[in-house]
Amino acid sequence: MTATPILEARQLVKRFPVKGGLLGKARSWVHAVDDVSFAIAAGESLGVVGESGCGKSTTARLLVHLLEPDAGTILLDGRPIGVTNGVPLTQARRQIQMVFQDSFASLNPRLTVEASVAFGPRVHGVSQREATERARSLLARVGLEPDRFAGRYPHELSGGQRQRVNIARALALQPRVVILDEAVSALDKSVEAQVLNLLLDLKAEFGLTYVFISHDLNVVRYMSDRVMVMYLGKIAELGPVASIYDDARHPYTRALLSAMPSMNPRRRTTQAPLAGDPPNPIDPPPGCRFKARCRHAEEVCGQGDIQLYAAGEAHRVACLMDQPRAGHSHSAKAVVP
Amino acid sequence: MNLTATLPAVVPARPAQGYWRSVLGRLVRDKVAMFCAFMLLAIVLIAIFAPWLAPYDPAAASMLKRLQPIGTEGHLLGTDELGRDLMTRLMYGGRLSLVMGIGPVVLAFVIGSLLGVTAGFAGGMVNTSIMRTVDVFYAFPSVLLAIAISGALGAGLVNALVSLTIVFIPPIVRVAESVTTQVRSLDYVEAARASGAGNAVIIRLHVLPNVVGPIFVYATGLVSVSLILASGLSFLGLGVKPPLAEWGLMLNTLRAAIYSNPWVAALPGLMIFTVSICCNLLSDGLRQAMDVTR
Amino acid sequence: MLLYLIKRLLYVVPIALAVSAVCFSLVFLAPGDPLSAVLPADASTEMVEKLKADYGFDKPIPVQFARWVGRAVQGDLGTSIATGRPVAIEIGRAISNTFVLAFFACAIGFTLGLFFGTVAGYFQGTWIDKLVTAIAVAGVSVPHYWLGMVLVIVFSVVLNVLPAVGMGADGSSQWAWDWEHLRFVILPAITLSMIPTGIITRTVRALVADILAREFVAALRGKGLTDRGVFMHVVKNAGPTTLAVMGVQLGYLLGGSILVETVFSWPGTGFLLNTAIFQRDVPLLQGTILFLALFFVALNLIVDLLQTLIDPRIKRS
Amino acid sequence: MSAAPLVEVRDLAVSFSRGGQSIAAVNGVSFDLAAGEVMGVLGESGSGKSVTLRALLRLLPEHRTRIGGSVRVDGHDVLALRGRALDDYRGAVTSMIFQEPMLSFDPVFTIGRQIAESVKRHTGVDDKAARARALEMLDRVRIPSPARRLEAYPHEMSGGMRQRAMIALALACRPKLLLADEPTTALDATVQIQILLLLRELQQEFGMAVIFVTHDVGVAAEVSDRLGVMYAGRLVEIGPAVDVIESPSHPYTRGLLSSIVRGDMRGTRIEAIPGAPPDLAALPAGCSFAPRCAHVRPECLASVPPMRAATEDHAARCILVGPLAPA
Repeated sequence: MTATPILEARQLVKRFPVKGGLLGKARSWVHAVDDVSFAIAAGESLGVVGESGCGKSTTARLLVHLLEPDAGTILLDGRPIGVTNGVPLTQARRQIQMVFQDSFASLNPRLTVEASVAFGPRVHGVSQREATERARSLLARVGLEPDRFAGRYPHELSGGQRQRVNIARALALQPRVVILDEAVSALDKSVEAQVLNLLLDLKAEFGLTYVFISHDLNVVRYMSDRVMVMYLGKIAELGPVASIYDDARHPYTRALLSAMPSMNPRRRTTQAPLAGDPPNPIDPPPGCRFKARCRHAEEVCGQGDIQLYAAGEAHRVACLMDQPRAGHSHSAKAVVP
Repeated sequence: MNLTATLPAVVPARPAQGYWRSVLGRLVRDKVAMFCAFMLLAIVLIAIFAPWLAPYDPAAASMLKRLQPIGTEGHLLGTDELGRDLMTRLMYGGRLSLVMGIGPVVLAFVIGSLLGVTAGFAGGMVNTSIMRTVDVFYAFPSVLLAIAISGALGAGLVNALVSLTIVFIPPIVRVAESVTTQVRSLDYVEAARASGAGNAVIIRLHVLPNVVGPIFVYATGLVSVSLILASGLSFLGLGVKPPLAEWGLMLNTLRAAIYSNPWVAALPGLMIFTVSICCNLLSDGLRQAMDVTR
Repeated sequence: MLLYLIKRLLYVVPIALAVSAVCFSLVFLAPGDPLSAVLPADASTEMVEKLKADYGFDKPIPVQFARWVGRAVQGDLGTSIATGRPVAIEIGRAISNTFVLAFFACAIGFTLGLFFGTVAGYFQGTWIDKLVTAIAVAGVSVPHYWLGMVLVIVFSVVLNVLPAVGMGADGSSQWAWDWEHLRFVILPAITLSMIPTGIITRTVRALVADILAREFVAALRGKGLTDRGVFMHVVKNAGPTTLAVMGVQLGYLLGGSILVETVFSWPGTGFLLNTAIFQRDVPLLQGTILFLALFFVALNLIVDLLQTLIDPRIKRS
Repeated sequence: MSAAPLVEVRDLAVSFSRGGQSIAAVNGVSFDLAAGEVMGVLGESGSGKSVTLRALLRLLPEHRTRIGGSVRVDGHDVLALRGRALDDYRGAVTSMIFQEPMLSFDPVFTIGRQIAESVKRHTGVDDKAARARALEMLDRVRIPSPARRLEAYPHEMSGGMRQRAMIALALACRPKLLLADEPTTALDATVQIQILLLLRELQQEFGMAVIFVTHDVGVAAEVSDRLGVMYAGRLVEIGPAVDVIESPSHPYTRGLLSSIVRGDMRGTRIEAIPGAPPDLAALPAGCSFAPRCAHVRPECLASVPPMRAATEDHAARCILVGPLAPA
């Protein structure tokens, strides 16, 4: 990419202590996000997929600065956030907003819908009248007629309606980037479809950039321009949506894709691509995180850090099989793109 | 697809209303709670207006009319060991008993919430130091702690208030801390933080309104304990001093009379029991009314 | 598991020290200077000097505290002003009587509480539940010292079937397991059992109702377990919490029996405390409270350890 | 089908009372299921699919629920069973696996004990034989090192392993009917497919009938021979899974299938169903989908349309279906 990315993560690391030692000292660490770097161009949608424990939600929280990374930097328009000479944190927060999975937990039960949406602008110094006005027009925009819904409390709305409020709330600050963390996962399919349509409309209308996090590969494919596949805190593969879905290189991505139900009773899945569950990211061994479940794993996979390697234009894979001269028996077949 | 077409077909029938108003709405439909609230209100009013309502002077003793039984003419509820009218003293006694019962809980609610919310919101070292201190007081059975402090301080209204307040702070801190810790990690607080809101705004708008309810309900449940303990201190001679009228103290001084006039001697305790059970039932009703999941 | 045990044991040390500090500071809460608080009014000059030296009131407070703790560890809790006997001996005499009373009160309270609570939990929402809940609310709302008086009025004054005060016919303070002594313990034990009955009923009711509403109970029924089979699961799940509540209640009974012991003139630690308060006998007050509080700390430790033993979720993690 | 079906559900109706209101969760569901057949039930939240399933095992809270209609499973009049007879039916004739395996095991008993308990209850064998059976079942569901897992507590296993153990428990007494309530919804994608394949394999091996409730069309397509679609407490369509998915007859089924993103749909709009499902406390008199239906006619609002056959074994509850449909 030649243009400066709107949002960029450089070598993000986040670890959580597992309590249990004497005097409450951490004995081991959950490596939630481990050396993750990626960049998002303005107007783009980056899809993030992965199973539980892969670090996709932690990444989201790092991007909106709800968590502080243990190492690494996040850049907005090429300038680091929250450091001297960088973008001030409040500025960054206005520009990067987030929609959470649990539509109920993410609304204050003691505030009306309108107050919740108006809260952000109020914090940033917009007058009460203007903030309310903005809230009402946004509620109307997400399909909730303000005269009927503005004065309601969250428990008086359905799940789909609450998620619309959350979207309005995120948009109230007129952000440029919206992080959608499993934002439609808890909704019924027919409601999910309505909300996905709404999200695409809003993106076009406000020129938004999306980070769309989901475990549903179909939805990610529909929503994203590029897709990032994560496994146990690391990026497994990153590339344009078409090449990820049609030409997946990482064995984990291929497993994920072939684990999708067929949707066709005449052509049912006959073999599970992987055995067992994804392990916990507690003190993972060195080398490729996926090697314990990978059928191509060789001794060399357990040595050193596996870096992302270019497997095509804008397509990066963290697998030795795609790296020439990496020492894996399949490496020989890999070609320099 | 047209966006207005996505408007849901079904909207809840009831109009939008504030949380506390809906709680009140549910509470007034609870017959038991309303009866208790009425009883308490009556007792409080009688205590407040005792000087105008009581038939006699609470200190007017009469050696001739000592320990009259219930139903005596002129003394409907009998007289005490000094011949003072019992109904009068029960009315006046409510003043001190209620103050000693409710006062410590109110004080502990304010101080305990402050400490607990601070501990829960700040976390880390602040949390550890507050909560470990609270643990020490938890190592005493509550009655014992009240008696230890009162016993050392000596008798007196203020001393009793102080010792009871100290007893009720730790449990309120614990509740406040745990509720705050829960609320702090909820998505809407995170969302507010992600909007760039500072701690002060988050506490005022997002934390306090959501933690005050549970702490308050818990505190209302302590009123009955406080009432019993306060009167208990007076009963032991650690609360107010004679000749003041206070139900626990009256119970103590009348105790000597249980052989000659047993039922009169039991009356002050009946008052404590009535107030205490009403407080408990009202607190239970409030807890149920606040449960939005129902 | 082992690590947890060690942690739990180590945690008792600072708590015990802090509890001692609170008890120690009671001397300074008392009005007047601390020396007068630990001295009888008619103390001779030698005695004043001796106590001064013993307590070291001229030394800084931390040193005083250290010496006080040092003596307490050796079993020396000072001398009672009222009786002139060592506080430790006074406590030793009284504590066994308090244990007897607490034993009976627990027996009554725990049995009723467990029974009522389980029944109400199983029949949640029915009239049985409402009745039991009413009993429980009454149990926690009743001023037990007053209930004691009412029981005395009914059974001693009006019916004259049970003794009103004391723990033996001849005013003795020596317990024996015979009817003569049992008669004396009935009323105070019932009185003291009211609060644990109420609290355990409430706790167990909530626990049982909560467990019965859990998905795994549906799964147990779904595999054809009989009601008795399901009940076994409910018991094991409710066990740890119930045990903890019972432990705390036992501690409260020991520490909170002062009012009931006063009403019934039961010669236990509560009665001792009452004496200490009235005679302004601060060493006795301090010593008794320290003893009871440390006992409560130990009790909590035991309950915690027992809980770990019966709950596999803690045991294996 | 010539032989008597294993399961015969007729006009099943379930309502709950809540806060003075009556919630009509299931409103007249009828279907048959042959021995060894797998039926998928597809529906969104509040469609009554899970309630129907629980009614078949009588797991709904007795005092708050009213159940009408009839349910016959393998000759048992399920709704009339009482006491011991009900306990004998549960787990032996019909058993169930649940959505959240962590919540459906008792946390303080070992997995082995919980399986053995069921075996002992229904076969009356001794402890040792029951444990042997439990071990055999853990092996059958391919849990690695089953002997060690017998002694494990639920929290010590991963989600996929727990669901395998739940299947072992459910099949330990060789039931004729297995009820599956969204058993893969809480699992990760790569684990979900393992469990689906395992279920399919064990179904063939044990020859039991299965009713598989899910909200996920893909999952339903993987396991079902026949497929039922539920909406607002009614079965609105039922037929061979291939037919229902490839040529849906009910407007709701069509809407549901078109709102699901699949394959490469980028750049096209999803055809979502407008609106939301009706309030179960105040169902409309006619077709409950009518308020959201693009083809609604006055007749739809008057009364609930009957099931109409589209083909021999494919029917839908819509007046526009079948040869007699108004033009």
